[in-house]
Amino acid sequence: MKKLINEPEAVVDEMLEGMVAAHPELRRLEGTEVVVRDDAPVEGKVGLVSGGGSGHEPTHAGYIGDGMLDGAAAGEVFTSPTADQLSEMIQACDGGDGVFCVVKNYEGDVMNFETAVEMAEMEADTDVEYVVVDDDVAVEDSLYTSGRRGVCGTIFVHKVAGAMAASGGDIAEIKRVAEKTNERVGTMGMALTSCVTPDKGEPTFDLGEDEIELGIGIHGEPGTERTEIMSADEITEHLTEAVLEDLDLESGSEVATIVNGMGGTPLMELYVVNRRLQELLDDRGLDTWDAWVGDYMTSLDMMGCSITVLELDDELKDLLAAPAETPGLTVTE
Amino acid sequence: MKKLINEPEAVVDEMLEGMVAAHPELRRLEGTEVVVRDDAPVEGKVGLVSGGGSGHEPTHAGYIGDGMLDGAAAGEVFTSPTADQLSEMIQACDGGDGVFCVVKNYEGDVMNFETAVEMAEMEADTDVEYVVVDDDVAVEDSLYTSGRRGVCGTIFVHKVAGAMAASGGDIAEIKRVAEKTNERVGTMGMALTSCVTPDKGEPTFDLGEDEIELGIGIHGEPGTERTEIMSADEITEHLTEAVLEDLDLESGSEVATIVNGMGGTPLMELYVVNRRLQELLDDRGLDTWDAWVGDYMTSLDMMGCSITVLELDDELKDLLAAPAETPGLTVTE
Amino acid sequence: MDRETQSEAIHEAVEAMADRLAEEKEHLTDLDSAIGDADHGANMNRGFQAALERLEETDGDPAELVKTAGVALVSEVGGAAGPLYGGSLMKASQELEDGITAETTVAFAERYLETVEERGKASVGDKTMVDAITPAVHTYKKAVEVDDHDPLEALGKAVDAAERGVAFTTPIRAKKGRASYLGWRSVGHQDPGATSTLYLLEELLAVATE
Amino acid sequence: MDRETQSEAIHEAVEAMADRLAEEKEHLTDLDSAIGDADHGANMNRGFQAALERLEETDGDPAELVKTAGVALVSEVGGAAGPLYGGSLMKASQELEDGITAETTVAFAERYLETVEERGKASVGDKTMVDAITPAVHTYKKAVEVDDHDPLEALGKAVDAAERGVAFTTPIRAKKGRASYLGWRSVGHQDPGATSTLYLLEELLAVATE
Ligand SMILES: Nc1ncnc2c1ncn2[C@@H]1O[C@H](COP(=O)(O)OP(=O)(O)O)[C@@H](O)[C@H]1O
Ligand SMILES: Nc1ncnc2c1ncn2[C@@H]1O[C@H](COP(=O)(O)OP(=O)(O)O)[C@@H](O)[C@H]1O
Ligand SMILES: [Mg+2]
Ligand SMILES: [Mg+2]
Ligand SMILES: [Mg+2]
Ligand SMILES: [Mg+2]
Repeated sequence: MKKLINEPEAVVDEMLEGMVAAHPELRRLEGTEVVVRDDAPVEGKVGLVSGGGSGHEPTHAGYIGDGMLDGAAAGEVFTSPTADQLSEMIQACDGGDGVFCVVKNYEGDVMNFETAVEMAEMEADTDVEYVVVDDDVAVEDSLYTSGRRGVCGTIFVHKVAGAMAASGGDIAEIKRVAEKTNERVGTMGMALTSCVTPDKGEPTFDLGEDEIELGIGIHGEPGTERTEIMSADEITEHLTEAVLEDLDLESGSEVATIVNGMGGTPLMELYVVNRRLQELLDDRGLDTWDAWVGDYMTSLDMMGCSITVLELDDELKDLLAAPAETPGLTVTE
Repeated sequence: MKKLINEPEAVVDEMLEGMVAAHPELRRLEGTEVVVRDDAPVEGKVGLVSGGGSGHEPTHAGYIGDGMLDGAAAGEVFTSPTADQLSEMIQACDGGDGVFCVVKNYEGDVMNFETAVEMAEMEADTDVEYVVVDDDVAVEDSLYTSGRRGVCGTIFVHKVAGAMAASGGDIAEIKRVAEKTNERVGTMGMALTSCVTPDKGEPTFDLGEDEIELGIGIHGEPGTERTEIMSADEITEHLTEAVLEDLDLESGSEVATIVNGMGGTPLMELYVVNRRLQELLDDRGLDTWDAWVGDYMTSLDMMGCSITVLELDDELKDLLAAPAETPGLTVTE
Repeated sequence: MDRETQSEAIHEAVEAMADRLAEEKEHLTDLDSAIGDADHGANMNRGFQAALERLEETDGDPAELVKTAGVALVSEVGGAAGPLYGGSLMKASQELEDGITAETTVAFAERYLETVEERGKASVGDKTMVDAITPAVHTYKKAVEVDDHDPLEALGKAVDAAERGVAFTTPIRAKKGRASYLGWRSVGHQDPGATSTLYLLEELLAVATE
Repeated sequence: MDRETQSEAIHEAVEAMADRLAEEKEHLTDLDSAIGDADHGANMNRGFQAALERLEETDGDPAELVKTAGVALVSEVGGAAGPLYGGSLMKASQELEDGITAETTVAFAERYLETVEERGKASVGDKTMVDAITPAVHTYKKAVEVDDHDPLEALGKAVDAAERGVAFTTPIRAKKGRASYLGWRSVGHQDPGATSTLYLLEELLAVATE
């Protein structure tokens, strides 16, 4: 498979270089794969950080900026960043009021963040708390799984927690709204094709010419069900139903939605999906207060999409509407 | 080939529905594939419009909003919009000060816009002028071609002309800066894979497993040269050299750049390209004032990228830095 | 042939053309993928379906009917082919205001060719539809005006001429249209617009022969 | 065996492990593509190359060397395997502070298993590396403490036990790790982390046998 890369081993490093070259308001911590605001640590606010495997761009560093993240650590492609780098990031983003981490629920991410929090507390006496996001309704949360995965709903958590941090909220306040967001958000994804990692250079999984994978993860982990290809409307119905069943919203509720592209799907098709999604929400008496359409949490070059629905209240609306200025998301007043 | 669509014939219509559902500040002119600002026509400023085939999202309607376009017409996939719809759009965006059109240099686009301008002048006495953008340095501008194509440099023209219109410039002023931008901008693209149109459902052109196409257009028109796959650095060098040769800039010049994704290439790889692009510009003593990286002018699901370089002066810097708020591009003060 | 019969013939011709383009849709798109953007089949098919629908709701003079078909093409085809096919039919339809005669059809044909050349800024040898239209129009005019053949016979010769025009597009380099971006690589491919022009002429002949 | 010889043996073992993982990189990645995210081979290879490099710059006690290797794995592997392999080596290295003896290696092995279970919140039967580690550690302890076998012989039995643990992962459903997302579809696939554990034990045995 052809890719616009040099050596596969260098791709994360070179991507980060290209990223800070494009965005002078970002800075890389020397000798690491950690990117922070150029003016980090920002005094007078809690530092907000995130991180995870690479290959999900603009996640994670693309959400650094006013109103969102202070730092983001990039692991190898689809591999959690290491604990030592996470700890460096946490310390670099502590302006004196502590640091809050947004972690996606993967064992690698959780274990490395846990280790990093211990290290930062030990080494620099930093006050650290975190939320573990698990919005993927495709995975049953049971004794038989590692729990639901963190996927595109994480972007809403970044936005909400970022706005709370920017407005001067303390760690406890940030944790409260981050957890609230996580409780009220659900996501379900699907793939038309597999992603191709730079290292392997071939599809991670094989899908037949007429097959799709429902409940796909964002790492090319196989999904929960493989079916025949369906129309965009049918796919949208399937995903939306799964999410709404999980959220169990009352008619009249206000929601924010994301139709998220997995990286290889053209924007044209995401709008086709959004059209049906909004019809379905409307049919159920749900009121869409904001609808995002685009590539927010990708899986390299995978073709497919995910649908995210977040149940709002006045506080979440205020936090989503608060200004943010980052490479991957801008909200103006 | 699998796509997230329903009937191929319905894809443009359904995309536009999904788009206005996501962006309430956009409105569709009934019975057409034209999208305008919800508050169009805006009084007290020249209307700025664009249009062309679909399949280049976020181009064209994605650039409607404060500081950029007032309207955009969507043709069928890769097919120019028809003259009657272009004329309706022009009339709907005339707030009394006339309308300026940004046209890409394809015979279909130019002929349909020409016809539309005649129609709008006849039917509504609208004052209309236009610029024909032809930034693609891959095409020789000679007796033997239809002239250079309009590609990603068009986004800079939208931004510059949009800022001039927003600041109250008259049609002549807008035309002047649009033409200045067009004269100073160059783009060159390449493809790793062909796009797949909804209608055909198969690659428009065949590329071998180890081949790439240089000088590709944004409609899957074959490019100017087919070569063996190269590294991202080599590809970047090739594209950058072609553009810089065409622009012939003096050392010390300030530039704005775009590394544009063709739709199927992950953002990760675009940043890898940007890294090398900025090194090359730096080597030649060129000073990058602003660097954009992302999907601005796509070709459905094609994998590949283009590189755009614009030579700046103070006026262009002011116009690029002026605020804009659109689904596809936001610039804050 | 009275006006009514003429109008009926036009209805029939457009119907035959629409059917033919539906059949040839994929072939035309394949030709356009090789040197263009793979939409000529879809464009022409969409356009003639629309023309057919509009004509089914329209009564009138031959000139009016042809103009209606042209307007339908302009508003439905888009791309380069839309204004070229549609705009030229609209303009040339004016020559049929006195009905369909040997004389008016020659004027119609000449006006059609002229309009395509003007809008497209194209000349013969540029590897476009002009290469099919030119020999057809020249042959038709000569057959009617110089050789005094009857229009049906002349039309048969024009179709043969167009066929040679289409064949001629293959070995030459494109100067207009998207194919021109290919430079020398355009040599060896048949032009889609010339090909669709030939199909339309063939259907016209078939309906006229009945 | 004096401390110096012990330290040399550790150097050799890590070198053999690094070589083996480089060889098996693709195989491990293939196992991980079937039920995970296709990176286990790259992760382990990268980690052990780094461990090897750091050890080449390090002299010291066996305990220090093992700890250094663990730190290298924590900082280079990432993912789930990084903290599990690296963190457990770091913790368990404390048991080697009095050098390598039959007694200390049993304590090391038990501590290693314990740490993996704790960090990973995993038990035997979850289709993870724990399924390879558990039978190996149990067998080793029994052979040394109950049967009074010498450590080398005990290690041989432990490797056989790990092999059966790896085979056991195939027919069961995953409860931990990315494979758990697959539900019943995880049945029939061998666990990558259990497999890499076996490779490491095989290399340890080979070096110890020399
Ligand atoms: N400038 C021109 N003059 C005459 N004919 C042209 C010109 N440009 C294109 N054509 C004709 O139009 C055909 C392409 O039509 P079509 O594919 O529908 O439009 P587009 O090129 O916009 O996709 C070409 O094969 C050629 O015959
Ligand atoms: N919670 C856990 N407890 C024990 N072992 C685990 C756990 N999660 C994963 N593993 C082991 O880690 C292996 C995967 O490692 P690797 O692919 O490097 O990490 P990742 O899953 O983060 O991509 C699995 O095959 C399994 O043996
Ligand atoms: Mg991983
Ligand atoms: Mg076209
Ligand atoms: Mg075409
Ligand atoms: Mg893995």
